[in-house]
Amino acid sequence: MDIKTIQYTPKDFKSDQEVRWCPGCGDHAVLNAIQRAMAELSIPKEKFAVISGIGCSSRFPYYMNTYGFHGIHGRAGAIASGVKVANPELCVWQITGDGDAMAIGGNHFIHEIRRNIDLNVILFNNEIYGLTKGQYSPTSKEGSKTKTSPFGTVEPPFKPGMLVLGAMGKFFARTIDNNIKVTVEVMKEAAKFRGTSVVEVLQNCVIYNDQVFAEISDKQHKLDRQLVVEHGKKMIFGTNNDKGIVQDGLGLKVVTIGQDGYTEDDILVHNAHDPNPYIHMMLVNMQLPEFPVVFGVIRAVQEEHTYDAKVEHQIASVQSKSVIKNMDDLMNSGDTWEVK
Amino acid sequence: MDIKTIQYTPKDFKSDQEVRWCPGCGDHAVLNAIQRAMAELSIPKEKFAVISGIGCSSRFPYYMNTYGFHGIHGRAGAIASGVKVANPELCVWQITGDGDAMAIGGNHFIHEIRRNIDLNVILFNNEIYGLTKGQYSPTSKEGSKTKTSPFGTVEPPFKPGMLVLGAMGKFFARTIDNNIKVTVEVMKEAAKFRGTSVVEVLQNCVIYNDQVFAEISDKQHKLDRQLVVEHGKKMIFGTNNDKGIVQDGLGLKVVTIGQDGYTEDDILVHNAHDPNPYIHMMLVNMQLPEFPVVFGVIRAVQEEHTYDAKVEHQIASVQSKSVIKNMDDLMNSGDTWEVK
Amino acid sequence: MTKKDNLIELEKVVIKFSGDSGDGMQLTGTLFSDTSALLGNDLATFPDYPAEIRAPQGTVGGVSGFQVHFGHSKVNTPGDYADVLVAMNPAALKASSKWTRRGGTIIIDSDSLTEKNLQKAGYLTNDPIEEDKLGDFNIIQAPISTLTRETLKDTGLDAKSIIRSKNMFALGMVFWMFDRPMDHSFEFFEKKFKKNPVIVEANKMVLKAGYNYAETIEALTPSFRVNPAPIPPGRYRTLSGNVSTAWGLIAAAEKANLPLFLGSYPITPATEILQELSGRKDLGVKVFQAEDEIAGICTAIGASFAGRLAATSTSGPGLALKAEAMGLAVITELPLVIVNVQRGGPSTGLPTKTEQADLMQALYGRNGESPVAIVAASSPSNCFDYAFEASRLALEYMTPVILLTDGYLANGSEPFRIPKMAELPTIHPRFADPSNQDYQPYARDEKTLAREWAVPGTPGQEHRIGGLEKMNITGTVSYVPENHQVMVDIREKKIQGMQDSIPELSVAGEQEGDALFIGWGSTMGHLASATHELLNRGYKVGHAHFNYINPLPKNVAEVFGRYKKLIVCELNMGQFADYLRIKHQDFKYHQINKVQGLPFTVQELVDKFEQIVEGN
Amino acid sequence: MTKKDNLIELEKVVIKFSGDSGDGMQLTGTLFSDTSALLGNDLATFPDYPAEIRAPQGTVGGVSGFQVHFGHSKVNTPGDYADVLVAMNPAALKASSKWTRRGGTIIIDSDSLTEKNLQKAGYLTNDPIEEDKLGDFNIIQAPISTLTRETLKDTGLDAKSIIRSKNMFALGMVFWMFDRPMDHSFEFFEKKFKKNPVIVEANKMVLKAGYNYAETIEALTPSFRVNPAPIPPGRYRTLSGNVSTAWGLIAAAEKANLPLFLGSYPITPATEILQELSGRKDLGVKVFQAEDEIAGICTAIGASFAGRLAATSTSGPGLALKAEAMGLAVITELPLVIVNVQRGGPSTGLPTKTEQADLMQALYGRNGESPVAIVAASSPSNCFDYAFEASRLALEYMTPVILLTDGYLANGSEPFRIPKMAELPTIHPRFADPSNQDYQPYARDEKTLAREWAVPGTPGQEHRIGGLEKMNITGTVSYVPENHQVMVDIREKKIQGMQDSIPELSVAGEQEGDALFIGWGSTMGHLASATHELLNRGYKVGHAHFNYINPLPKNVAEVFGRYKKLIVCELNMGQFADYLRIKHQDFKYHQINKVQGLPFTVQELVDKFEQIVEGN
Ligand SMILES: Cc1ncc(C[n+]2csc(CCOP(=O)(O)OP(=O)(O)O)c2C)c(N)n1
Ligand SMILES: Cc1ncc(C[n+]2csc(CCOP(=O)(O)OP(=O)(O)O)c2C)c(N)n1
Ligand code: SF4
Ligand code: SF4
Ligand SMILES: [Mg+2]
Ligand SMILES: [Mg+2]
Repeated sequence: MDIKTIQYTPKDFKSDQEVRWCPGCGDHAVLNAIQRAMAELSIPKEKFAVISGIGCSSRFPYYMNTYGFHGIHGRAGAIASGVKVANPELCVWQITGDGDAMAIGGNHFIHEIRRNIDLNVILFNNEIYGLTKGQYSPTSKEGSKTKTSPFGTVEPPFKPGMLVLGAMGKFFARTIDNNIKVTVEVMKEAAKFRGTSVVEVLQNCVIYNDQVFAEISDKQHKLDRQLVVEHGKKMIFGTNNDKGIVQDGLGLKVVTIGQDGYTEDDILVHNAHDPNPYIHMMLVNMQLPEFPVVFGVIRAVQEEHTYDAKVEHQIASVQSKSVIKNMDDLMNSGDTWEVK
Repeated sequence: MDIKTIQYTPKDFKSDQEVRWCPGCGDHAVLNAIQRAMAELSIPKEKFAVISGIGCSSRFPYYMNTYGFHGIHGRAGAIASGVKVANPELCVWQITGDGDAMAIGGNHFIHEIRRNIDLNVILFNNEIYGLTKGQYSPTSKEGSKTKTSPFGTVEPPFKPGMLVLGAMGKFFARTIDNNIKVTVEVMKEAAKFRGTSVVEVLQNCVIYNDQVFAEISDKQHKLDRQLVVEHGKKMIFGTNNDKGIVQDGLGLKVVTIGQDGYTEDDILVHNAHDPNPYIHMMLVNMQLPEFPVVFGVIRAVQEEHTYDAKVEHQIASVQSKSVIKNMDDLMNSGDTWEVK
Repeated sequence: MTKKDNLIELEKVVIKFSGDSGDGMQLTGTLFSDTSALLGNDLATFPDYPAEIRAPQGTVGGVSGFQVHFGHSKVNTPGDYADVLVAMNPAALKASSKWTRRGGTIIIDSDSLTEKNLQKAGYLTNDPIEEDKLGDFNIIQAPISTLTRETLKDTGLDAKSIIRSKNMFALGMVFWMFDRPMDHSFEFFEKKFKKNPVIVEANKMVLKAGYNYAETIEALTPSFRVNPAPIPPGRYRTLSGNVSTAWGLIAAAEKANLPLFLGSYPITPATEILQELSGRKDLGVKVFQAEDEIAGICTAIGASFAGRLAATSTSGPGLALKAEAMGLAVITELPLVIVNVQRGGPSTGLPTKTEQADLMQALYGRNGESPVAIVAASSPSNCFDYAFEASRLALEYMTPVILLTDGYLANGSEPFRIPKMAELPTIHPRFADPSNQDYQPYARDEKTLAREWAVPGTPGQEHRIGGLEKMNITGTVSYVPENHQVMVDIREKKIQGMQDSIPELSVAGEQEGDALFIGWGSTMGHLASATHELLNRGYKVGHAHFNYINPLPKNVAEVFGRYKKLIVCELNMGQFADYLRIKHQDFKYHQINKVQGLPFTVQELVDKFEQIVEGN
Repeated sequence: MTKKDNLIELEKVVIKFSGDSGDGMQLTGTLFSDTSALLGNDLATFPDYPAEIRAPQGTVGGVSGFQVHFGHSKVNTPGDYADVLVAMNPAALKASSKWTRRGGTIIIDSDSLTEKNLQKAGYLTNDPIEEDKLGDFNIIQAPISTLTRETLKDTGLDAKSIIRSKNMFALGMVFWMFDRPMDHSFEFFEKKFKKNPVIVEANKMVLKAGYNYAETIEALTPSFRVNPAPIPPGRYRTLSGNVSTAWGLIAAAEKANLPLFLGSYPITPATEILQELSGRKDLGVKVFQAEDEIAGICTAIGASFAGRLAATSTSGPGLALKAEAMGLAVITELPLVIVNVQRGGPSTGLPTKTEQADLMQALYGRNGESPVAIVAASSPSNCFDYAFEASRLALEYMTPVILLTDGYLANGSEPFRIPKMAELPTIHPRFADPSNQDYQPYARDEKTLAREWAVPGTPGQEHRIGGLEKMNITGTVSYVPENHQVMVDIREKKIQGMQDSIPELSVAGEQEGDALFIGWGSTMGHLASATHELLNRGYKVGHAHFNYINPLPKNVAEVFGRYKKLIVCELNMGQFADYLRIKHQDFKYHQINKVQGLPFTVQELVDKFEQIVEGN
């Protein structure tokens, strides 16, 4: 992708369409963060293509002053794959919801990840179907009472990060709508990563699932409940910056530096580049109250080539060897005969 | 499910239809093994429902003298889910191929696993589309030359076990077509497990992908290349029964007992019941030449209730409390008025 | 014959509540219509809301409306034009005044007429009345917001909660105008806000304040009483089309003595069927909220194989996704009810608007020769009947059946005469005799051609079915050319054979004459009203409405032959007309079509009818 | 007029090679037809194999056949009945003898006539000739297996490899009968078994042995020479319908100066299109083997949005799965070619058999009013032309176009006259001027109504499209009722407007008269032969064949009006006839239909024609 030095402001990425999400919806903040991230990426604006499915979150492309495609429900991943493979010069963003990506679109989601196409997949996880007015989704916690589960759901949810890693994912990050700083940061990292980068955004739906993430985002306890990881840095967090993650047998646990004999040296350094997914999974799975919830880039394993690049290479390599250069050549190759 | 003491022989499960797979196809052996397993399970024959999609392997139901449904491509999981939830008394087996389950049927596959419906999913993985005559599948190794990849594929494959665990799977086992003993054993374990049990069968397609698993099944090296795990037993293997799996930092490695100071005591005991998936994933991921390939029941974490059972419980609990017992009650409840 | 400008039947009244999405118009409208229903009025309602969850406040795009038509004689439609419009803000006025009867009454919250609001609504001046030329309307400018605030200033409620109840002020005014009692609303508040007695009290206060205000100002349109309609005696309740559909399915399951299974995925405007059935655990309904529409229908097919009454519900784009699996149900000859609540297309189209454009898809949207039975409901309450009927046909003929409704029926509601279950016909699924040890899956009933259904779990009837062509009777896989032809013919004959078990087509109005209005599905009310009007104008016109699409009733040609002109009216570009050209080619069909996401208006039907009939 | 029993045109010959799936009949047939094509014969072939990869050996279900019809005049079909049948075992005899012309020649491997084999094939006695009443056929019992073994006994090859080449013995015999040279086959062996000279030699030896044996025994049907057909001069090659389709797409991309993108998922009988294009990396073709059909079309839609010539290929059940996404392409007005290779339905149906029963699905299988253009190929080689034409219409009109072929065309092959690319028309996609800074996505070309295509990456033309209804010209989301009607009308008008850019319908045979044979797609050859025969019999018959389905050509009514009777022939239950009833209701249509997974036979067409025309 062309990286020129162009000066943009977030406003350059705003379309003239009025933003129609509910006041207070988490989507607003993510929109702003992505516009900021894009402005800071210095990629020519016309190279951005923003592809979505259907859902509240999937209205996203209309609010972006970029090339955009509001697709059909669940198919954002397939449409985005087509755009990117057809033209790898484009910087392709896929905007999708927990229903769009993990219910109806589950198959395209796991396959784009497996193929490792160079896409930025932003998954708005509000643990509910917003647009259709409040039915449970594949990420709704078991027992959730919603319009289609008046007595509570009886099915365990997916964890997006687990599914991504199970599908051989190379990049997974997590953020939360009201943490603009981390959101801007992971969006930029996702864009820079060559391969399918999945960013899960914990997003509050004020109308149908208000406060699902309240415990995590609670201002008072935020620092004790959120661990923002960074590659190469120790996994330390807490209001007093004194808590950290250490190895515990074949697993991990939280300790307090200075207690039980633990010193800063014991705290693990985050290695987002580890090709093995096991520790990344442990980070993905951490949950309150035993653990903090992990934000930031959890996994970023750069492969030499992405799917779309490999397609280009294979074509170039075949073409460099083939004597068939055009249709005339092809049609006249092999067994032919002349009728006079 | 009713477990009566009934005496069956494998022949009781054979239908009168001629088996039409290619001579030498791995499917034959699996058919026989499943018929044997079923005979040994002592479940009344009429309680078996065998549901498949489309593919060579999906012809399976026709050869079984049980209730059977040869569905449409990729939808075996959804049809089977419907059968089981509609009637939890049935013992439902889903027969599917790597294309059927992991290409077109990927979404139903991960969702049935997530829901943990009590199904036995037998995944015939021959790393190729057999029925359509030899195109690559989502499990074909990168670089595979097939009818649709004359220059080699450019996409990394799924590992079925990884996807199962990523989808929060509770049961995963692996076997290979020519190991009848292990196959019969894991089939029985899968049937007894309450929840979605996925059994990956490495299956040789003699016509379109012959010998893909030759290295693993090679008679001479078999014992050194296959580790058959059993819950509660040490993970020991090898021609001389002297190799084993030990912990190595946050990972695993192979050692030889009696070398480098390792004794039998160091060898890890397989814990299929560990709710954490990390070690199970390491086992799933082991591959030649560094590691043996792992067979047997790798993961079997029994939950208290399966999806289908929870549905029954919820209905029973609502019914026990509700005053509405039939449609007359419902229609006359709430605001109504009389017109004379 | 002269054309009349005013079609409003005076014994009926149309009221439209119109406001911002956040203004609670749906609730306001529902309270009004429920109250009217309890008084014994016949009625029809039409909620109309924006596609966005929260469209931008104060703009025309964000207006949410609820129209109710009630009266003491049969009410067929929610009405074309409102007699009374309640507009909570300038945007509502802008959006709805053109749908108000010239000379009608408009109540508007005068507090909302601020410069900013007027601008947002797209007014260019500060005088919306002048700008929209509403001079000859009866305009009532009431300071609704101020009065609401005033009413509640001592309750201790915060400003937001206070202003939220201004809709009740408006409702109070309308209650006074139409002499409605407030007790149903009071009961409703008590139930709904059980845990918050302050809110209960506040709502009551505001409702009464509005009522009282209306009485006080006197400037109102004369209050008049609408007498109870002469509808058949019985016990009634109000029901929306979607709930009515859901209930029809449960009723059918009860009469077939089978558990009901629904496999479905949410989609507007069909979601309420899924929601209603999800709540019916008390009646043992199993609902599987699937990962997508394909899984929705495939789980239902699995449940049908397992011996249950199985259904799946969706709207247009979802029906497209179910096409392949429907073919599987066709070839395996399994009973299955597919409910399609049509909405505006193509693609995502106009998801919250109504349309009848999925007819061809329902008839032909599958690979191969793949016939299914199709029925269509024509009013919110008869969704119950046709959901029941679809189930009966599916179970007795062993075949998938599509039930077509649409957004207009699904969201609309009307009084529903509660049937006694004992009076509904028993449904006889064609189960194999469980003791038959010589079971043949495709052994057929001579009359219905239904194959035999053996339920997994039955000893000795183990068998295999699937999507490959099957040998008739034995059900083994067959590539025999002649057998394929036989099976293709049987599948079609089975559907057409249902003609023996469905009612003949009947005609309302003149039984022969100048012209026949032909319609199907949700246009029934509008066509009935138009027919009524045309009869009044002296035309010899009949109205034939189709609820059975495939097969068509037996006597269609006989009926059509009695009229000089046939006029097919549909909310699409002529799909039913084209289907009639296929099935009854010998007749010439005129068409009245509209694809605007809206129902017909009676006026346009009457106008176009006159054009066609006077045309030559 | 008397009915003749024997319809075989003597200047043409039909040969059928029939054997077990493992017997290499497809290769044998291909070598024979390629050799004949190189000699300048016109020909048509029809491979016919079982659905199972390896159906049980020796049974009728496992028989694989390859029929070739060749001659020195135009060959339209692979022929109804074989003049010469090569049967490698009793099952092949059982399956194919009834499709052999009475009095024709049957070569059978006498070594295969063992009791066990006869039983497996379903013979009740040990005398198949007597049992199947083949007395008046010219039966040649040759010990083919023994002779093959004998020929190769000194090569050192193992028994299995030896017996595998017995098909070449049979081929050698047929080569002798029809005086074909062996050098093409020799070259083929040399290329194919390059790494194994022993096998090359062995195959040559066996082929020659068969040739020699035929010469020796003399008991053969007289060898006769088929002279080269008077087909238009030019350079030729043999091409199957699927490869021809793939090439048509690449040719269109070249003439539009765009890269070609295919998103597809394997499905019989369409897979070879995907396979052929996967191999065309030399021409820069990008192929995305998707996870399913939905991803197949959606990646193609993405590629189209990105400014490429995008296509997707499938068969019936896959088309059903693509329905929803096709609607998206319709409403976004993106160019897209959807190739549907029809097979026997419904559902999985008869996957390896041919049928024309997806026509209605192609026309109507989507939600809402969702018109697409449809073209249909009618011979293996003109699949190229119609793939090209589908691409042209898609790109110049900005719309999805469906190309219908079927299993019969897809697998069949015939000589293909190689066009010069320079002679093909240039395709002009409707790109927006990249310098236009006032780009409007739905600004339309006056004539074609095509909207403008702006390619992502172009500065200043950033825009958004999607599945919600769009305002005409500007392309913003619109719920305005009148705009919806406008857009519905435009989408339909755009398709119908293509009438101006497609050829008129032409008629072969009599230009007016008793009756017109009407067909579409792959039945062309059979209808042409039947017409020819009927003309010979003195009927005033014409043959109109449709390659353009939607829109229909302009002059249809004019053409139809010239005949007393119209007879629509299709391999379905009357879908095109029904479509004509919609589009041209004023005519009465007779029908000849067949749904048996098989093409028509000329004989049955002639018979049914006579019944209809003499009927009254
Ligand atoms: C084929 C199809 N099925 C169903 C729908 C209805 N539908 C639209 S969005 C949606 C789910 C939205 O949930 P999610 O993806 O989580 O997005 P959110 O609204 O929560 O941002 C559903 C079920 C549709 N538009 N199309
Ligand atoms: C909707 C649909 N798409 C595609 C096909 C064609 N098809 C049938 S089986 C198959 C793949 C088979 O592969 P797999 O599931 O691995 O089974 P195997 O034959 O290898 O046992 C495909 C692509 C189909 N029948 N239906
Ligand atoms: S419904 Fe929820 S997710 Fe949708 S816009 Fe409103 S707050 Fe956001
Ligand atoms: S093609 Fe392969 S998988 Fe299919 S039956 Fe033959 S050997 Fe088995
Ligand atoms: Mg959501
Ligand atoms: Mg496979």
